Amino acid sequence: MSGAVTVLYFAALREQIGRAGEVMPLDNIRTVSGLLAGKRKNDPVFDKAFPEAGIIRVAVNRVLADFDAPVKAGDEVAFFPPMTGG
Amino acid sequence: MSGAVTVLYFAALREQIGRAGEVMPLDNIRTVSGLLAGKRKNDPVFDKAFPEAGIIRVAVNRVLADFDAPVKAGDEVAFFPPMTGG
Amino acid sequence: MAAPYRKMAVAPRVVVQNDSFDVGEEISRLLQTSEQTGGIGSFVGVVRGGDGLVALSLEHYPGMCEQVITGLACEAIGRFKLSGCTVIHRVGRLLVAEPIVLILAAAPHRADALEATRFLIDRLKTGAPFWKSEEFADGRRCWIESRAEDEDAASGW
Amino acid sequence: MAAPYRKMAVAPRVVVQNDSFDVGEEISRLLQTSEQTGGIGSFVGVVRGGDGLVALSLEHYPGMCEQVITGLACEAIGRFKLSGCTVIHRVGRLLVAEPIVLILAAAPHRADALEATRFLIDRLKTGAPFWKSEEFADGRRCWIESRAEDEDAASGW
Repeated sequence: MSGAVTVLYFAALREQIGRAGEVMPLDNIRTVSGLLAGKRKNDPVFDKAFPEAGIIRVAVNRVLADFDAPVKAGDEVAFFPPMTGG
Repeated sequence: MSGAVTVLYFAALREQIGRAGEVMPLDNIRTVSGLLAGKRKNDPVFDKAFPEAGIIRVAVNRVLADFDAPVKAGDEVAFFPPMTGG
Repeated sequence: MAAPYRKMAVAPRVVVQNDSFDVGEEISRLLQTSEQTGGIGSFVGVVRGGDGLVALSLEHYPGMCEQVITGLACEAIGRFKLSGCTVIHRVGRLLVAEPIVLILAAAPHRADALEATRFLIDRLKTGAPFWKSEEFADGRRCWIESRAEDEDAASGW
Repeated sequence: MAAPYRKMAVAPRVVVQNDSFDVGEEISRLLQTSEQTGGIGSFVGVVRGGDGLVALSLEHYPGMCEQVITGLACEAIGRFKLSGCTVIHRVGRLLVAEPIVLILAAAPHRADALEATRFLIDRLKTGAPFWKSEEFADGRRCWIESRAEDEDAASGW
């Protein structure tokens, strides 16, 4: 066991996935892409919810990040659609 | 008697001239410049108050005008420094 | 016979007064006039302190002020497709940190609201007949001269 | 040992809340922080009616929102020499004509205040983690998609 990460989903993505998030074991995951690849393999809803990686935004520890950003134990990783505030 | 015009002064100009305005006979005056030339001839304070025509603004009937704008009986002609509102 | 009714024109609210204004109340009033408003741009001019300044006194040309500001507001409404517009300008003696002028420009889209706000304050500064004099702690009093920067901003539109 | 005291930094006021806000009260609060303020630029975003829209619902990422907005406000303070800055963003269900967001940017000079206002709303629209869904009279509900126009406005700064 190499620790855990908290994963969060927001807005349309949260609705498609059907939950607001989960705590999951880090295992051999090193990057955001790695985390997402694991998700896709285990749960078909992720392919539906993330049809194109390009339109999904990711934040690591509440800061916008790229898909190749590193992920380590204790991190909070959030996935969400493009933001529409203001 | 060819009618009268109301002449008004504002701000620094009002203070230099020492009054807020006056009603004066139109006589042979046809333009703003003509009106001002008459003033300068009759009262030396006007040369002091209007050292350069360029920095003084004029309004005829509450609309900004040029010095060659026509003036007729019943008009309200106002002289004032550049505006500094807002 | 009157022309057939087409579309309610947007009429600006223009006030020149001694008293201060309530920005929240003015925004609420503006929002009641149109459900098409998506954003309101605003500018509040304030008496800036420093160099011993105590107060500003604002003199104006009654009647012409309202006429000039209404003209500017109508120009802004047409040019920036506004759904509402309010301009309130104070006159008299105003202390440091007191508000002088309120501009509100409401529009369906924010770019129009923000552009119109800037247009209105830039043009009002040198185009509406108000004059400011400054009063200092040491008793000095002097008229503010117009700034080339303000003339340029106004003629840029 | 702490560095010697130099100059009071301008700290932004950033709030994410369900309740509405009082613009006049927020302006008064901002004016109390600095006598150097000569103008306050402002933007109020509003739920625009039309096409049977009844309400917007705003979802957000708690914690990240405040952090992103504070970062934007600090950037604006440095870039536009602000004397004060306030951003209040509402979340939850908001009816047509209700205010969504308030931006206030105070500065010694009006050009800075107005530029900063625009910078803040342009960058906040696509950079702060809020998501809007629309609710219509016929019962439909759908998420608003981000607009290329907004992305362009944000990346222009």
